[in-house]
Amino acid sequence: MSATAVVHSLLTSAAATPAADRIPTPHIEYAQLSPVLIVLGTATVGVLAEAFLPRRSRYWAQLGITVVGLAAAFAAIIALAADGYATTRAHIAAMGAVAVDGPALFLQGTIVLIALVAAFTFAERRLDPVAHGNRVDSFAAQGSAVPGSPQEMKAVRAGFTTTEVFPLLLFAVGGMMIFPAANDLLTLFVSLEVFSLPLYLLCALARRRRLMSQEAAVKYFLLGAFSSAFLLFGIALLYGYAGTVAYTGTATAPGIAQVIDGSANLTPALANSTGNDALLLIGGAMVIMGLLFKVGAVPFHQWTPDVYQGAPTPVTGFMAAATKVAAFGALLRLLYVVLPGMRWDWRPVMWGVAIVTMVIGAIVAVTQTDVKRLLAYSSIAHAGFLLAGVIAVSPSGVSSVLFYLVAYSFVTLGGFAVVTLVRDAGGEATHLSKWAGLGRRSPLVAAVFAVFLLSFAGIPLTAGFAGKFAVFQAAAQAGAVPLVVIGVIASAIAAFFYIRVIVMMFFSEPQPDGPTVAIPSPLTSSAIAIGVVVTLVLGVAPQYFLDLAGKAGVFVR
Amino acid sequence: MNPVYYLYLAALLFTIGAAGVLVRKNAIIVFMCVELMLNACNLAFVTFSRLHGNLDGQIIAFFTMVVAAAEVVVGLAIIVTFFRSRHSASVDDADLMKL
Amino acid sequence: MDHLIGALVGAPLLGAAVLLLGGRRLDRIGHWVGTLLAAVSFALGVALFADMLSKDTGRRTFTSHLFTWVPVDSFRADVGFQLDQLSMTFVLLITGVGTLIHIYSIGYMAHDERRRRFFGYLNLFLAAMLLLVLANNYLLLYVGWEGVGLASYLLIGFWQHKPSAATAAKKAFIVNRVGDVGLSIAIMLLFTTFNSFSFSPVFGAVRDASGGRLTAIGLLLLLAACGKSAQVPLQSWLGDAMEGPTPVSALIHAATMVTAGVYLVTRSGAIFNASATAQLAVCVVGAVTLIFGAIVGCAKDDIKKALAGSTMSQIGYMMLAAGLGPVGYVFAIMHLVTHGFFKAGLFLGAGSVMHGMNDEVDMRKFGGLRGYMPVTFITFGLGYLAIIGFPGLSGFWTKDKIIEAAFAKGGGEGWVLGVVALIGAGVTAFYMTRVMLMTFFGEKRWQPDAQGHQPHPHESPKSMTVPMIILAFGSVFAGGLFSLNSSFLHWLEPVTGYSEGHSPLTAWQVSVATFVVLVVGAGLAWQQYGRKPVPAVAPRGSVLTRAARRDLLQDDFNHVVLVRGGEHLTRTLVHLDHSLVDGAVNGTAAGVGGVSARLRKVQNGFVRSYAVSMLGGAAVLVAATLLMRGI
Amino acid sequence: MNAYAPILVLGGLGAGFAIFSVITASLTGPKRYNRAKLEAYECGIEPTPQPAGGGRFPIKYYLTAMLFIVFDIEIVFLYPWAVSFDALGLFGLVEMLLFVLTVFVAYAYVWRRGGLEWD
Repeated sequence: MSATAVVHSLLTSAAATPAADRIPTPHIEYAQLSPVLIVLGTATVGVLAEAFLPRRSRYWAQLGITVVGLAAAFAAIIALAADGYATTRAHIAAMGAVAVDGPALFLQGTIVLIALVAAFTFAERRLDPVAHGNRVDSFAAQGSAVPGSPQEMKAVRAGFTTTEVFPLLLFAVGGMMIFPAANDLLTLFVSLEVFSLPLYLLCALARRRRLMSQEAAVKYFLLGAFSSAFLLFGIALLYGYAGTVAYTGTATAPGIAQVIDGSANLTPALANSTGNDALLLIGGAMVIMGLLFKVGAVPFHQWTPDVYQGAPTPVTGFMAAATKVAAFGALLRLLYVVLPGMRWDWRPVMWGVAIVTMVIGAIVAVTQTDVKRLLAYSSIAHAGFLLAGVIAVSPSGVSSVLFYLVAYSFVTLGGFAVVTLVRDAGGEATHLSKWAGLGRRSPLVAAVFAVFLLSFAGIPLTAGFAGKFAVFQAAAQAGAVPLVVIGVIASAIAAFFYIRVIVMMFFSEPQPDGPTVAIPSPLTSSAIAIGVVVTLVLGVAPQYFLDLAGKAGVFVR
Repeated sequence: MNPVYYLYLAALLFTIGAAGVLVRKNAIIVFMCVELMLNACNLAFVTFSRLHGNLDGQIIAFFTMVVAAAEVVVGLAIIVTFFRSRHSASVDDADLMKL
Repeated sequence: MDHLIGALVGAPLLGAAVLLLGGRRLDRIGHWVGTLLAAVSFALGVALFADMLSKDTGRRTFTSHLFTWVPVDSFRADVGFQLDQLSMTFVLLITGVGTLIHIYSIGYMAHDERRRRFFGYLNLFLAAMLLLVLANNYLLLYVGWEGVGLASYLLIGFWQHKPSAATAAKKAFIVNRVGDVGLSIAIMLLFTTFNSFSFSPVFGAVRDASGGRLTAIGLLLLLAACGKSAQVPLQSWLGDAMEGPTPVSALIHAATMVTAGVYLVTRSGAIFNASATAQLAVCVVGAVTLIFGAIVGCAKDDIKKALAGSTMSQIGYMMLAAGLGPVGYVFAIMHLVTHGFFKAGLFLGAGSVMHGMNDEVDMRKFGGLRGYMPVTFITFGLGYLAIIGFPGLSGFWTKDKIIEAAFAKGGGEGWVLGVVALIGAGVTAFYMTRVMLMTFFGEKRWQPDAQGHQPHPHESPKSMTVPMIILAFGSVFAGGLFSLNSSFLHWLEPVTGYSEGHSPLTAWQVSVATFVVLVVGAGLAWQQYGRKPVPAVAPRGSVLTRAARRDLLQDDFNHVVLVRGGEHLTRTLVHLDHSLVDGAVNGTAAGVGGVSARLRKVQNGFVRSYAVSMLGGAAVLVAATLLMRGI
Repeated sequence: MNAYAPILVLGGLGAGFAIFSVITASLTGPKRYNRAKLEAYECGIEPTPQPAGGGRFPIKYYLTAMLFIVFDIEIVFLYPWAVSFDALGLFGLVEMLLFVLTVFVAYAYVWRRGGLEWD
C-alpha cells in the first residue's frame, strides 16, 4: 500500500527517500470526467465574475456563464455517450472513484438539462412588480440583511439581487452529477455534501416571505446534516466490515461487492471483520437511510413539505427534480452494484419503505391546502413509486426508474414554474383557495397546470402514465405484485387530489380578490413549454425513450 | 488495549450526539451535536483503519474534517441569519410551516 | 414518404396548436395561417397522389410504422399510417374540399371576433380526419374518430351564446357517443379475436374467426358508423348540427366527417364480406335512412335543415352500396366523393344566400333571388342538377350505379332495395327542386329581420364565390371523369375488391327508370311550389308532413323510449348509487380524509420531532435488516 | 521503537525551545502592564462583563471565524502533500497548485465583496 509509504516517509523524514519509494502517479481520465469538471469550472468562473464584475453587469454575465457552461457539459456528455462510454467502453475512472457508464451519463445528462431549465426560472425577472425602477428575480436583495430592516430597504431600493445563486446552482449541479456516478463511499459522501450545502443556502434566499425561507433553510440544514452523519457512520461501519470503501474491485484488491459475495482474497484482519455481519447490515441500512432522506422517503420525508414550501419556488422546482434524480441514481448504483449480494436482507425492508412512502405521501396530500406543500407530498408519493421500480432488481427496473425520473423531473419543473406565475400582493399566491376559478381567468395557464397534474396523476397519454406503467411493470415482473397493487391504490388516492385541483381551477367561481397571473418572460415560458412538450412526447411516444433508458441501464462493475 | 473499545467509544459519542440533536433547543447546540456525530464517525474510521492495517480510514477522516468545516460555515451562516431575524436560535421557534 | 405523411397530418395539427395556443396576437393573421396550412396539406396530398400514380397498381399501398406506444406482452398499440388508394381518395377529398372551405370561411367569418379560434378548430378537424383515414390500425383510427367528434362538437357549438347551438352541440356529442361505444367494443372484440389492432393482420385472419364474432363485430362497427354518419337510428343529431356556422355544415356535416361511417364500413370490408347478416344490416340501415332523410328533407323550411336531410339520405345511398359488398364498395366511395363536391357546393350556396339575406334560413322568406346573386344561383343550380342525378352530371354517374348494384343483390332483397333506392331518387328530385324553387324562383317573400333591417340580397365576395365555382366544376364533371374507362373502379379495386353484379335490369333500363322517377319528382315539386305561390307561413299539412317537420318524430321517439326509459333506469341506479356505491365511496373518502387529517398532525413543524422520526426510522430500518438475517 | 526516536527528539527540542523562550522573556523583557495586557485574550471577545443569557456580540466575529475555519482547514490536505512532496513529484505539485488556486478564487470573492473589512 503506497499510503503506508507516505506515513513511513513522514516518520523518517530525515532519511533520503529512495527513488523506488516514489508514489506512482494516479491516472485521472480528465476527458471522461469533463462534464463534471466543466460544470465545477464554470461555477468557479462564476465566483470570479461575482468578485470582479461591477454589480449591474453581473446578472447577464452570470446567466450567460451558467447557460454556456451547462450547454458545454451537456455536449460533453453527448460526446462521451457517442463514443460508447455508455455501453461498450463503460468503465471506472479516476482510480476507482467515479464510474463512467450508461446510468451515470444518462442521469448526468438529465441533471444538466434540469439545471438548464431551472437556470431559466432562476433568471426570471418579470414576475415581481418593478420596485424602484429595477426588475428583480425571486431571490433576496441581500441575503444577510435582516428582513424588514433599514439595511434591507436600502438593498431593495438600490436594486440589489443575489446573483450568487447561479454559481451556487452550478456547484450543486456538479455535486449531483458526481453523486450517481460515485463508485466509492467516500466520493458518495463528499458529493452529497457538495450538492447539499449550496441547496441549503439557496433555500434561505427567497425575496418574499423571508422568515419562512430562512426557517426552511434551518430545517433542511439541521436535518440534512443529521442524516449525513448517519450516512457517514454507515460508511464507517461498511469500511469496518470490508476494509475498503470502493464499490467494486478485483479479487486481490477487493471492493465491498467482492467482500460481500465472497470472491475476495481475505487478509486475516478482514476475515475477522467479515465474520461480523452486524457491521455490514447496520452499515448498509444506515447508508441507505442517508440516501432515502435525500429522495424524501417515509419516514425520512418530513423535511420535504416544509422546505418545499419555504424555499424560493424556482429553487424548489430544481431541488425537487434534480435531487431526486441524483439520489435515485446513487441509490440504484448502491443497491445494484454494491449490495446485490445482500438483496434478501434489504429487499423486504425496502418493500416496507416503498409501501409506507406511497401510501403516506398520497394520503397526507389529500388534506393539503397549499399548492407547494401539495406538490411536496406528491413528490413523496412519487418517491414511493420510484422505489417500487428500484426494488425490482432487474434491467427493466433500472430502465423504468431512469425513464420515470426524466418524466417526473421535467413535469415538476414545469409545475413549480407555473406556481411562480400566480401571484397576489404578497408574492406568490400558493393557497389553494386562491386558485379557485383560475381556469376562467387564465385558461391557458390553468390548462397547462392541468396537464402537469394529469401527468402527476398518471393519466394515459402523459409522461406520468408511461413512467408509472414502466415502473409497475418492472416491479410486477420481479414478483412484487402486492407492491404494485398498493401502488395502484395509492395512485388512485393521489389522482383524487390532483383532479380536485383541476376541478377547483375550472369549475368553481373565481374569488373577487383572487390572484393575478403574471406574464412571464420567455425564460419561464420556455421552462413551462419544455415541461409540456416532455410530458406529451414521453406520454405519446414513450417507447423510444424507454429503449434509450434500457440501453443506458447497465451498471459497470 | 483492544482497539474495539475505541469503536464502543465512537458508538457512544454518536449516540450522545444523536440524543443531543433530539433534546437540545438551541440551533447552534443542535448543530454542535451533529458535529459530534461526525467526529464519532472519524473515530470509527481511524479505529477501523488501525484494525485493517490500511490507511483508507485515516484519509477519509481528513475528508470528513474538511466536509465538517464546510458544513460549519454554511450552517453557522444560516443559523445566524435565522437568529438575527427572530432574535432566537431555538429550533422550536421554527414552526411557521407545518401540517 | 414517412415524413410526407407525417407532415400531411402534422400541418393542420400544427395550425390548430398555433391558433389555439397563440392567443390574441394571432387574431390578425390567424385565418391566413389556418388556410395556408390546410393548403400545404392539400399540396402534400397531391404530391403523394402523383407519387402513387407513378407506381404499379399492385404496389400502391404504403404502410409506415412510426412508434409503438407502451407494448405489454402481445398488446401493441402502434402508431402507424397506411396510405392506399382508399385513404388517398379521402385525403384528396378532405384536404381539397377543406382548403376551399377555409378560403370560403375567410369571407364568411370576416365579422366574427373569434375567427382565429374558428380556424383553429377547422384545422383540428382536418388533422383528426386525416388521422382517421390514414391510420393503419383500429386504435389510431379511434383516436382520429374521437378527434373529429371533438372538432365537430366545438364547431357546432361555436356560437355558444345561442342556447340552441349549445344544445345542438351537446346532442351531437351524446348521440355520437352511443356510436363510439359501439366502436370501442368492436375494437376490444377485434383484439380478443385477432390479437392485433392493425388492418392487415386482422383482415388476413378473418377466415379463421367464428361467424358469430364477425357478425357481432360487424354490427358494432355499423353502430359506430350510424352515429358518425347520422344513419337511422342515430340520425337525430345532424339536423340540429346545422346550428354551426355554414362552412362547418358544408365541410363536416356534409362532405367529410359524416362519411367516416362509410369509410369505416368500406375499410372493414373483409369483416363484412364474411358476415352476410352484418352486410344485410348495413343495407337495411342505408335503405331506411335514404328514405327517411329524403322525407325529412321534403318538409323542412330551413334551407340548411333541408340540405341536412338530403345529406342523411345521400349517405344512406352510400351505406346501402357499402352493404352490398364488393359489388358496391367502389360506388359507395365514388358517390361519396361526388357528393362531397355537390353537397359542399350546395351548403356554400346556402351560406351565400344567408349571407345576403341577413342570416335568414327560412326558405319561405326567400324567393326570386336568382337575379340578385347570379353566381350563387348558377353554382347552386349545378349542384342541384348533380344531386338529383341529371344525366351527364356527377350524381347521375354515381347514383345510378348504386341503384343498379342494389338490384344486382338479387332475389327479393335486391328488388326491395333497388325499388327503395329508385323511390329515393324521385324524392330527392322533389325536395331539391323544392329548395331550388323556393329560394331562387317565384316572387320575393323577403321580410325584415328581428332588428327590422330589410334584406338587401347581394352577391358574396370573391373569397366565397370562388370556392363555390370550383366545387361546381367538381359537381358537373367529377362523376363523368370517374366513369370514363371505369377509371375510378380500376383505381380503387385493388383495395376494396370488385365483383360484377348480375342485375335483373340492364344499365340503361335503370338509367331510364331513374330519369323517369326524377322527372316525376321534379314535376310534382314544380306543381306544388312553382306554379302556385308559396305561402309565407307554412300550411298545417298532412300528418306525414307534420311528422316530417319534426324529423319524423325521431326526437319524440328518443324521448319516450330512451330518455324516459333511461330516466327510470337512472333513477334506480342513482338510488343504488346513493345507498350502496356512494356509501362505500364516501366512506372510503371520509376514511382517507380522516386518516390524512390525523397523519398531518405529525407534521408539526418542529425540527426535533422530525429528527425523532428519522432516528426512529433509522432504528426500524436497522432492526428490520437485522431481523431479516435472524441476528 | 527506533523509528519513533526522531519524533521524540523533535518533540523534546520543541518543548525545550518553548520553555526556554518563555522563561527568557519573563526574565529579560521590560514589564509594563496595562489593561489590555491583563485581559485573558488579546483578540476576540471581551470576556467580562456580559449580560445574563449570554448577551450579544457583533456578527463580524462569526464572519471572521467562519472564514478562518474555511481557510484553515485546507491545511489538512497541504500537510500530507508537503510531507511526501518529493515522492509525489510534478503531478502532486500541479494538483496542489490547482487546489490552492481554487482556494484563492474563494479568497478573491471574500476580499472583493468586503468580507475582510472589519467595519
